[in-house]
Amino acid sequence: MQLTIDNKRIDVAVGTTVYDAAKQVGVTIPRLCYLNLEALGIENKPASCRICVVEIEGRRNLAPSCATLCTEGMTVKTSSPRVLNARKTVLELLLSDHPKDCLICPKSGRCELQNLAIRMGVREIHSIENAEMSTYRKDQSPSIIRNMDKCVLCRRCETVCNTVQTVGALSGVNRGFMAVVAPAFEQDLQDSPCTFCGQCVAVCPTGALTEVDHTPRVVRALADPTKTVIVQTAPAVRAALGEAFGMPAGTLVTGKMVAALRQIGFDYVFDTDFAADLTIMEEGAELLSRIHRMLEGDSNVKLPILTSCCPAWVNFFEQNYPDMLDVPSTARSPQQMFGAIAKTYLADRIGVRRDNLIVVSIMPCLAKKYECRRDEFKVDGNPDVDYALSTRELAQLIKEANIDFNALPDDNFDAPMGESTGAAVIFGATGGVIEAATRTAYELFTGKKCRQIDFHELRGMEGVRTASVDFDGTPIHIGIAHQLGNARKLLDGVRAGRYHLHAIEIMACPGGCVGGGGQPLHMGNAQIICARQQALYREDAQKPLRKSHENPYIQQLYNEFLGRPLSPKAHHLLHTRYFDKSTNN
Amino acid sequence: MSTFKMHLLVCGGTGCRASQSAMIVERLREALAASGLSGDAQVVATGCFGFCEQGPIVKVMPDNTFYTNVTPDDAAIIVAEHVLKGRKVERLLYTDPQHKTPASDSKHMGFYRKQIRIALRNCGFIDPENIDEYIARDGYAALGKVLSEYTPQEAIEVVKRSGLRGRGGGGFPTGTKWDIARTRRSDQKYVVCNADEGDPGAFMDRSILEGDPHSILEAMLICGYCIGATKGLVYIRAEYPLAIHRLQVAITQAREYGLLGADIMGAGFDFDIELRYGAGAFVCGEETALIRSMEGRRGEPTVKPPFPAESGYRGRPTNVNNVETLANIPVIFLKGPEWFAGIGSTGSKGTKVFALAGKINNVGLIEVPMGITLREVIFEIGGGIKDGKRFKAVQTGGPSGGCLTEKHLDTPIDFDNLLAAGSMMGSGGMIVMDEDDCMVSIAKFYLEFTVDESCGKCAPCRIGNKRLYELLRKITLGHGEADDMDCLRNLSAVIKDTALCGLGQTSPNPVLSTLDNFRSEYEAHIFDRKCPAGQCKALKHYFILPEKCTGCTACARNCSVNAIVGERRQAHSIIQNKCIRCGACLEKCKFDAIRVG
Amino acid sequence: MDKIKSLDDLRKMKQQLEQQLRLREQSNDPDALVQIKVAMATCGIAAGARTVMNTLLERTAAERLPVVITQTGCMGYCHSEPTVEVRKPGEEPIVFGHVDAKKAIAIIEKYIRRGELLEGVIPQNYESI
Amino acid sequence: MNTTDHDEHPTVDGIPERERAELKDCQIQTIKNICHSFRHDEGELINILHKTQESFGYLPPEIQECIARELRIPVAKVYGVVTFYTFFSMQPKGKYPISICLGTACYVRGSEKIVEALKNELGIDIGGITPDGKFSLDCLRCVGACGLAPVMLIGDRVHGRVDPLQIKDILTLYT
Repeated sequence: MQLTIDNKRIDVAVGTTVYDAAKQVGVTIPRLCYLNLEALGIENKPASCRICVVEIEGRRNLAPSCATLCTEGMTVKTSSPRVLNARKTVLELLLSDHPKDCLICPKSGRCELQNLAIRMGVREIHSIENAEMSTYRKDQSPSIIRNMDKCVLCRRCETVCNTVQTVGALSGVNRGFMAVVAPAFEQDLQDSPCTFCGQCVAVCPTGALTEVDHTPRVVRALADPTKTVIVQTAPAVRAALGEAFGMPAGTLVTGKMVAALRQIGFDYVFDTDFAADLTIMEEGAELLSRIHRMLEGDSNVKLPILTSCCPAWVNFFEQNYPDMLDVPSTARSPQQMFGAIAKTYLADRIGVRRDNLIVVSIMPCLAKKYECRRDEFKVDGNPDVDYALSTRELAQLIKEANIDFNALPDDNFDAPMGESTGAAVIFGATGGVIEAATRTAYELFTGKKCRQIDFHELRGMEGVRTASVDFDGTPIHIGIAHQLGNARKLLDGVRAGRYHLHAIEIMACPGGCVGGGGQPLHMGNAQIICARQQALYREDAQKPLRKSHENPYIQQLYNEFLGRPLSPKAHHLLHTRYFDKSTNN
Repeated sequence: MSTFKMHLLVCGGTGCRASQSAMIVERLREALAASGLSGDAQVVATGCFGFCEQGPIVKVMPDNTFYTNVTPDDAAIIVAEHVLKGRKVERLLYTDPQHKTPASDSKHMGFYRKQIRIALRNCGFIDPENIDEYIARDGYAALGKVLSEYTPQEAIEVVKRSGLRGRGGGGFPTGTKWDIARTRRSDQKYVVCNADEGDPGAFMDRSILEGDPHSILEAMLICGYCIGATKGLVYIRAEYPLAIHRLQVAITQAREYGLLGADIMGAGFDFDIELRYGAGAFVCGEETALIRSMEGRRGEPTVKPPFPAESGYRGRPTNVNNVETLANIPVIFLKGPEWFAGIGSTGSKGTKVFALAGKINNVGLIEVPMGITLREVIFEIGGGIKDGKRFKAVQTGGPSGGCLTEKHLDTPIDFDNLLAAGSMMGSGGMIVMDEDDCMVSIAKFYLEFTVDESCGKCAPCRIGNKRLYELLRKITLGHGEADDMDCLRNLSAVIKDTALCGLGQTSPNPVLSTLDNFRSEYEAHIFDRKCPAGQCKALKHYFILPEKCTGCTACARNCSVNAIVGERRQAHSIIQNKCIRCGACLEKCKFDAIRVG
Repeated sequence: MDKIKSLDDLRKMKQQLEQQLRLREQSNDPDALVQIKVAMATCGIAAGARTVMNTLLERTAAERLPVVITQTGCMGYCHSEPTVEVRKPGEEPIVFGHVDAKKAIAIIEKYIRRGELLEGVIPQNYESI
Repeated sequence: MNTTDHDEHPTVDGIPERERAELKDCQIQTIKNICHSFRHDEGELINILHKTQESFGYLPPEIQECIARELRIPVAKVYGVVTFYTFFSMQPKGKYPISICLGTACYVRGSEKIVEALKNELGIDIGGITPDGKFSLDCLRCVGACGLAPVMLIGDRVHGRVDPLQIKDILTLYT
């Protein structure tokens, strides 16, 4: 159909919005609440901010271009004086109910509201002195800070929390001027069903939802001469950190990242990938033992086994599937395995007392901040992992340290806990953990060399995937889900007997950890997430060793310290248990 | 049984009393006594006849003779001629201005034809909890006619021909609305009756539901047949327990008679009706919000399109009509669309029910043909302004409407004229205001309402209305500044232009219409720091007239903030910036020396 | 009660019911019933219509008066609630406003029994179709 | 149910911080029955809340949680609905809840003065409850009795044409 936008004629397909049509003639209409989470197949389109309004001939009032479909012969003005005045007035209204502490706001510089104010040239806000602001109690959970004074009610977080993740921690509450998005009874997130997946933070346009910032405490520890500060970096970080320094999505910056961490002053720079290999040893052994028992006819065996690397997922099943607490693998996540080994084995080796050893992790994730605070992962109150920084915080720290990231030479991780195989690297992508487990489990199960290394049937972006891998005559059925909403679908399917699976991998975030809540914001852009995944698969392909059990330092760790997988010592340090956190109990 | 053969009714309304109707009563009684007729005719003072313009009024029963402009001196002649000799006093008879002939019988006076009850036809006439009385008054006959004589399409044609427009506020043609819902394909469609009457000061729908619930059920059945729906839902305010009760009774009775359920009247048409309750949210009168509320969710409106006719309750085509709209439907089929279209004005057919309230003598529910003037409604039917005060404005359309003033008194009331005058029909509340009402405060009152009732979804309504309210509040507190009026105007225009739903798009109307019609009042508040109506407490000034003050010190002793100074036996004065305007001094002064300005 | 199965059923029923009502409403028999309607909408009830209703019922029963008392909806005279309409056989209906228990008794004693009007009669000001 | 300690611990945003009272088994059963009568349909949430409030007088957190469990929906959603509609209350009401109509008709006939008089007389604000739990004070929009303006409701009883000077006398009717 044909229409006219700003005096330009254009043909568009039926079903095109005015916003998209305008884009086709080179006009980008400013907007705020709208967010297309195409990677998640979800559109947040409340049409409520009213910034993207345009004038349509014959229409009484202005139309929100994001939610108005083109019609034949439509005449649209995107920037008439009437539109400009309305847009600016509405923006001023939003600003009149927004704190003006932009200087110290965690979102400063990346805030969509601030960007709009700059774009629209707002220099003063025409509203009366002492205009009332809607203010709410601050809520600081271990992972996420809610400062709802800065909420613009775009509802993106509510959509993500309910529609994408089906967590249901957040809902629109109250009415009118005091309307806001909050947990039930405006309770703290910690008391709500929140899993700390951080996807709400990842889509928040303003400083209303931000992560708890641990960088000042890390810097303080680094400055303390009595402390030995070591750092571990999760696989997904290296695939996204470059974006914070202007590099295209999917640029691998492993070497630069190590160099930067060393320059910041960490005493040892290690890799969470090492612990990922360790995870495969333990989880793989657990999987095999359960499969063996099943094949021997043990009817009590819990299958499918569920991965337990993702702390948001762990929170999710503790909340929603209390009847299935003995189903997931008891293996701790790589972050926590790393911490446990660092504060025992490594501390011994380098001769540092536990309480003088500070373990920092760099994670694509906000739930990791919560995970490292869990009581199970403390010894006499001293946590195995002291601080978990997000990828965004690391980028901030690098900038603060005045490091020219792009010019850094590549550096290598320290031994022994910096060595890893390709299997560990792909932990950061959905399907990666199960693929890594398959590579090792196949060889341990069959006793044969696994010729196939790349299991393409386990990769991809589909929310719920199943595949069968032939373990030399024994078909092993595998399920994969990413995003908690898909996890719920898969789990409910298993419960209802629609799926018969041996092993399931679940990651809370879109695309796996690469799309984590602590990463540079992807805003639902599927291309960014896929590019990060591809970067991880590239690094995997380049590694000389690509199966976890082949990691020589892992072998050494078992020989010198742990004995064998699932040994009592391994159980003590590398496994955990789960709690019923449902509201039913 | 009667001992009196004749009754002389004398209007005892405020207007007539002001023109000596009490004296007329007295003189009539004297005259009757003098003629020895005290036992034959009785003189009674009545409530207002609502015809104050021609008052005082005397009506003689049983022959319904209607005398206007009666003076106490006329009492003797009325008794001598009419009561004694049975001859009407021609001179005092009401003269119809159109026909210039005296009307002897009040039934033939234009005034009594001003109100015609269609939607309210059974209210106050039948027992609403008895379906038999409804049936005796042709109840469910329209349904029977439609089911046996019309195809859905033909029936919708009838509604279209009647010219009926939605009475809920928007004025959308009802037949067209039905047709849209009819043409949608779906496994299930819904008929929804919007009984979430929320305009403060409007109670038409409540009265219909309480007085004639079956008419709504019948209309929903007809609508269901027309659009192809088998389920009806009434969304009703929880604040209306009696209406809910009567609807429940009516539904039960209709089911017992087989008028709801399967195969109604053997026509193979199934239909049933359930109730859904509102829970105190004005915005749920907006149809998309209403639908979300019926689904058990927060009543936040959604962008249209899609319209409910395409995707409504549970994603199915849904036709939403207001109570009063539905109440007209059975009559249209019984009396014919042409009859209905013969009532009213060019663009607005039929009648409209108004809830007259505020500073008016005859607060009440009236139903008048579209096209009647405000003057007729307020001064004739409504009996004029209470306590003989001066008419200032009438607010129509509730929080979405505006204030109409003296210059609009002769404008015929219909959808289009009210819109052109900066107000709207709304659901039919009419609040009359007199000289004591401050129009800035009235605008503030409505904005406070909107701020309270805004759902908070879209920014212009959530924040913009709050800012409008704050500006108005600032003005009524006497802190107004020169450009506040421009600010109000711009903000109002933008909110109208950008708000998501009907609530926000109309919420600035009370501001704009008072700015247009009472600009001088705003100016008085802002520039002179005065409230001409004397309503804004912050702008009241108490002062002492030195010539009247005796220096008794009563005021000073009773001033809680020591704002009054002066020597004993000398004139006192009030320190304005200390005064908290409590009014205590005014009460205590025995010498009428304290004034408020 | 039987179900109404067709338009014919409805028409028959209507005729029957109408006759019953007409008997009640338009009989010229001086001994026929007096009809009393009490407006029982929210306004009316709030203003005390229930008390009025009860008083009327009690008093007319006690005195065995030939009276039918029914409730009805809002008559529109909100300014004068509670309102009561009395229709004596063959006469125009009269609406009384601001009725309380005392006035209800007065209506029976003065108007119904003796045809004497009370102060504050409300002039009916509309036509109903 | 614990209704005494909420007065002592008000928090910043007005939601009383209190010991989460445990529901008694019979109370849980009442809620279950209500949910059951609506087929556990989340589309009937508002009807369910109406019925529950009818039974319990108000909707404290533990009741909302129970309803959420029964309907298998997030409690945040229930809370979102409860806070949207003014008819639902999370505070217990007084023995005699007083509601003053602030509709236009009542407003122009002076309902604001009634509010002031009641506030003074009872020593509580709108939304408050007297220390003895006897009266609570709220506003509402139009009960549709505009002919009697200004109007106030005490319990189910409508008081029309209220004069601020009568407040004291009216309140003494409720002892």
